[in-house]
Amino acid sequence: MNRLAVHLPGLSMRNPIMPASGCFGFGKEYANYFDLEQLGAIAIKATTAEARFGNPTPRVAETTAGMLNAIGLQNPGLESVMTNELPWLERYDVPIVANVAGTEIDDYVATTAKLSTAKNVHAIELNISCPNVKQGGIAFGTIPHIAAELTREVKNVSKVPVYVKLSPNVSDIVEIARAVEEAGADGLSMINTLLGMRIDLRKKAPILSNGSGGLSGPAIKPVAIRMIHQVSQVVDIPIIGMGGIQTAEDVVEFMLAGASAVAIGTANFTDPLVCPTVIEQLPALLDELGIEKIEDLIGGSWRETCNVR
Amino acid sequence: MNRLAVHLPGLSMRNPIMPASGCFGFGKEYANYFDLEQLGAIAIKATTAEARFGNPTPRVAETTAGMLNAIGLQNPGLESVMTNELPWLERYDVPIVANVAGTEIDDYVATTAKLSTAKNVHAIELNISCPNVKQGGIAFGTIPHIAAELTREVKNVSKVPVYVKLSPNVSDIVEIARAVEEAGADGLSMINTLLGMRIDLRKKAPILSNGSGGLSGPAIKPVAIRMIHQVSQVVDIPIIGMGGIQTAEDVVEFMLAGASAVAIGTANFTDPLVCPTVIEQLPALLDELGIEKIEDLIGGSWRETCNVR
Amino acid sequence: MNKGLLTITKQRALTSHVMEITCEGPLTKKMTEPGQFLHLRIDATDDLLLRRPISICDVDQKQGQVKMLYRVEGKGTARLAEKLEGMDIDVLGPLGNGFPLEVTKEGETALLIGGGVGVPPLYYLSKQLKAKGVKVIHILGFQSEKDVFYKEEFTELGPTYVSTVDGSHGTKGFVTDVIHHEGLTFDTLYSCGPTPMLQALSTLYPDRRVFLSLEERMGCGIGACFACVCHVVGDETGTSYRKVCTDGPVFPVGEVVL
Amino acid sequence: MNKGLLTITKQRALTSHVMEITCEGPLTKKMTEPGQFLHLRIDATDDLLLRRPISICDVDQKQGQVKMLYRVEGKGTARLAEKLEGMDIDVLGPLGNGFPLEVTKEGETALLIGGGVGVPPLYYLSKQLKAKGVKVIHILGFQSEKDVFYKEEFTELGPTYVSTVDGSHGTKGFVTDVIHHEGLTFDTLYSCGPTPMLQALSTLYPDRRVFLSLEERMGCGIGACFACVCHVVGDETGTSYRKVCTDGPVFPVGEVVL
Ligand SMILES: Cc1cc2nc3c(=O)[nH]c(=O)nc-3n(C[C@H](O)[C@H](O)[C@H](O)COP(=O)(O)OP(=O)(O)OC[C@H]3O[C@@H](n4cnc5c(N)ncnc54)[C@H](O)[C@@H]3O)c2cc1C
Ligand SMILES: Cc1cc2nc3c(=O)[nH]c(=O)nc-3n(C[C@H](O)[C@H](O)[C@H](O)COP(=O)(O)OP(=O)(O)OC[C@H]3O[C@@H](n4cnc5c(N)ncnc54)[C@H](O)[C@@H]3O)c2cc1C
Ligand SMILES: Cc1cc2nc3c(=O)[nH]c(=O)nc-3n(C[C@H](O)[C@H](O)[C@H](O)COP(=O)(O)O)c2cc1C
Ligand SMILES: Cc1cc2nc3c(=O)[nH]c(=O)nc-3n(C[C@H](O)[C@H](O)[C@H](O)COP(=O)(O)O)c2cc1C
Ligand code: FES
Ligand code: FES
Repeated sequence: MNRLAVHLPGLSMRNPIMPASGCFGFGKEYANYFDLEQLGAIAIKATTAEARFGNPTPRVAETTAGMLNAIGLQNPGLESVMTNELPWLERYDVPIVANVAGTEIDDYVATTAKLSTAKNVHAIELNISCPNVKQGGIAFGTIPHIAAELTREVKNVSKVPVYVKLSPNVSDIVEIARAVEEAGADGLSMINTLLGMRIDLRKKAPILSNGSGGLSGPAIKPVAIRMIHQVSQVVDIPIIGMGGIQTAEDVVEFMLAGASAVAIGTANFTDPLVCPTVIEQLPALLDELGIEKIEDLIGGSWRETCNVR
Repeated sequence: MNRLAVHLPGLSMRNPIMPASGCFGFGKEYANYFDLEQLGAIAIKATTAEARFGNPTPRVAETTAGMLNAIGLQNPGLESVMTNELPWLERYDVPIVANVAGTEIDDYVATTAKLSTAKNVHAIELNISCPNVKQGGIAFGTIPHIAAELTREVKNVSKVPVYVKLSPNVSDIVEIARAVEEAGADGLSMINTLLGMRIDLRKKAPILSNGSGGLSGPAIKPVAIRMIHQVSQVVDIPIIGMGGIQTAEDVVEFMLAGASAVAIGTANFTDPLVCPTVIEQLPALLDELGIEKIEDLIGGSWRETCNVR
Repeated sequence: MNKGLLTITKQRALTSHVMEITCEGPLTKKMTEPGQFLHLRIDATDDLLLRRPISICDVDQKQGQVKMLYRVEGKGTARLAEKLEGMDIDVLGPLGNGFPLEVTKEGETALLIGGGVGVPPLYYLSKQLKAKGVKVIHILGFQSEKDVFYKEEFTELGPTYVSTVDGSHGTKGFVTDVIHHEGLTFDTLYSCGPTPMLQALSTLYPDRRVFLSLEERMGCGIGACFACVCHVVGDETGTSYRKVCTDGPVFPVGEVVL
Repeated sequence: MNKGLLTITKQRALTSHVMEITCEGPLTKKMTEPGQFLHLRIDATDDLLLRRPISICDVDQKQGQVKMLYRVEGKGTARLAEKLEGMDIDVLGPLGNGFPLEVTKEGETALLIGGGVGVPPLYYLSKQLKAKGVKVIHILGFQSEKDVFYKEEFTELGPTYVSTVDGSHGTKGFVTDVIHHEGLTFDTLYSCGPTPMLQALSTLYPDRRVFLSLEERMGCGIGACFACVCHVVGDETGTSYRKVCTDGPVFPVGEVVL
């Protein structure tokens, strides 16, 4: 028995750890640091229908216990991901979660239709934090019926399960989660970054040339834990948890909150070996906590009949 | 000329620094550490119509670069604040910002009607992050028309200017800010805490007995800066900025974002002398940045005709 | 203003998890009351935002030195354990109300009961009681033999009994088992330790001269934030309270709800 | 896998703001290419999350030592400046593509132009060029006399000119003023410094053998996060890019948009 294994729609993972989208490129760089086959899955960088350059630099800024990014979804575009990036990843026996972004529903649909046919893509992750051009730039993920419509259309064409990645910048995360579940989402990813800004005192202007950016890292962990705790109790689909994870303890905290698997983002920049290190540390921590199989942790902070108490 | 002076409705402040509500009690404890007359103003602990005990303990938990609190608005109630706390503070020549909380609009109205008659209360700060009992516990501050109604009713009875303290846990902070401005708010305070949670791995339950709590401290600073930057550009009323301030540099960053004064919360626990220390450090920092009067900083990161560039 | 820097002069491990740290600095002059605590800013980085409350274990007024014993529990105490001699720690304190000495007269017997890291503050208390001519008896409760510390130090001051949960040292069981076993009596009982222990003592001696030191998660440590409150026994309004940081940490038995 | 610990063996101030740090460790063996950089995790606390990129200034392969010079700029470099001998730093590197040595033949002349903290990587470059029989000339640009560092070190390798913005040392003005003033010529020009300086050199010598080292805020430092990209000159699609961390930091003139 593999006590670290977790099972989610489309994703049979040897352990609950995957690098988070946008923080691991398409895997090549980190392959110089460790064997990617150690990972439970890999969430690749957001792919859009066309190649994108993204925002002007500076694109990142540090904050206390966090960072801001405004990369602007730079990526080589659907064609190149299909012909270059995904085939390269086939050398590893590890399921790929393909993150999809766009500015209109049709973008998402077109990209998903194709990406979901790739041999090693086992799940689609919809990045609904992108600005919706038809709605004047309001993010898809902040309006329940639009998030639902997007989910429904994408589900119609996807060959693999669809995870919807929720934006935390909302008044009521439960409302959005329920809307996308009802629209057919197979799972949720949460959370994407919080919107933040830093200002350069000397230039008297925001540090990021985009002005604001997405806040990630340990600073946001309590917000992620709270939202996962809330949402996991009211939806029946599994959650991939993320937001500030750095250690095996953090992984357990996310799973107790209600996550079925986790993604590690920013911490890869601090330590390129963070994913294999966390995976290695998990068994000893489970022993210490008296947990046999890691799946027994899921929702342990609220599940009445939880077999871990 | 006092180069640190700032002028807001009801508040003529000798400097832009006030301790934040709930983080300074009613001043007595910190008076053992420094002369409160050094402060620009004091925001006292939230007052409710009746005395409240608040939530069971544990009420605080540490997070990376932040803390969670679920005090539950413990306070001695309106009567006691009027007869004990405010008169004690009269010995200091410093304007008091009286923070008001409640569970129904009538609570806020009754409390404001009385508190705003106190000699040293120069402004009311409406804490609209409280759960609204009539709306099934949804916070007043997350629904624009309810926030506006509350503001309007309170403005009707208040003898002093009313600042509305916005909750950051919303999809669109600008919408709420506009709604309360239209309803007559004289100023805004932002931001209150983000909702967060931490889970104890050994107990397999949230650390706070209330489950979730409010996240404050440097972790949330980028969110506060972003929201103030957004809101200050679209409203005509001044903003008291807060969220993770610890240093004179932080104060300048908030003012460049668009705040006209600031409040310091959590940092008082780390260092009871943080307010006087920051006040003392401001002039040298202004010199370094080539700023004559601190008011010249307000909105400096976006104001076109800003005289600080 | 009880705020200042203490300089670490020595740090050593007493067990695999408990450290003894010795510091010096002018603030020690104020540390005269046993049972008070210090609120430590472990270091100046922003990821540890809150101070940590640690009891005063012993003060040498001549040398201007204070000792604290602490268990390496989480992030803060782990980082404290890495500090080296010569480094400074930013301290608030002494804070709170300690154990009352005056209630126990010369010639009377005081029973001091500590559990785990509740043991340290009793040491300074015992020294002061003994100096005053009070007969001191100690019961120290630990999990297991390997967790026992300061047994010799207490034994030098008076009879000292140890209980361990697993029976690997002294009496098997809890501190209350020692009381019964040994038939110990007292004029005043002073105790510090986990809440279940304090509850057991309250149940045994609801009407005796008993003082209990409480623990609660703290924010400010000085009475401003209302993080550390407890209910008052017999309060009908439900709104009466005591703050552990300023009204306590020591309370007479029966005053606050445990 | 270019990751490991370096141990600090020495740290000293060169000016009021610039520090020289010397470290040793097995990783130094790989540090053979001038112009590469190290990505430093200043310390293990969570409030500094990102690594800091600092150029390799000199390597002593016999001693297994590497030197870096850095300006105390913000939180991270300030904390680095507090580190003591014997402490370890977690390092990724050497990273990136450095200055090409092979393009400059024995007997040719190389002009090395550095501005501020762009000066350090040119030192290791100059040593290697000189060892190869290339004639090296240096121009170092600073704000003011008090900011000048490493003038003697460079002078030992070849003629060294200094410019200061305020004229308090060497030529008043910019490094380009020195070129004109002294009528300097070269076969290869290598430069590192602020973007306006690199832009001025690109404009002067668009078609010459010129190599420029760029600076950009970084996340990963290894090519995965797309924080540090720049546009490619003449790219019509607008989507071509180079990453400063892996394609650079050194680029031939005219390759990327400055
Ligand atoms: C009045 C008082 C006196 C104390 N005296 C001692 C002593 O002499 N020796 C000793 O070993 N311990 C003592 N404690 C407990 C000690 O404060 C905690 O063990 C310590 O704060 C844990 O910090 P950490 O960073 O290692 O743990 P973490 O779990 O990382 O701490 C996170 C947060 O929780 C708080 N916290 C965690 N556990 C406790 C606890 N048991 N009590 C209060 N706050 C807690 C921390 O202060 C911090 O704010 C005392 C507590 C109080 C209230
Ligand atoms: C390839 C490369 C080589 C460098 N070599 C040197 C060198 O040899 N000596 C030296 O003094 N400096 C060098 N720098 C600049 C150095 O990285 C920054 O001065 C340093 O990161 C500032 O960190 P801080 O924490 O002190 O400042 P903060 O402003 O607190 O840093 C906040 C964040 O911004 C980033 N940042 C701030 N300024 C810069 C900058 N100018 N360039 C890149 N990132 C920045 C930091 O890395 C950090 O992520 C180099 C930069 C690059 C990209
Ligand atoms: C540099 C960077 C780029 C990111 N790019 C993407 C992206 O392309 N698509 C996406 O859904 N999320 C993206 N994210 C968000 C992360 O996947 C993750 O949800 C978030 O950073 C929180 O996790 P962390 O705190 O572990 O980083 C990005 C985050 C960072 C820091
Ligand atoms: C312990 C604690 C109690 C608080 N109580 C109140 C309160 O009673 N009323 C209120 O409006 N805000 C309250 N706040 C929020 C603060 O006033 C402030 O808005 C927030 O903490 C962000 O600032 P900071 O990061 O500087 O703490 C409280 C915060 C803390 C940490
Ligand atoms: S810790 Fe703040 S009131 Fe006790
Ligand atoms: S810093 Fe991440 S790609 Fe260059």
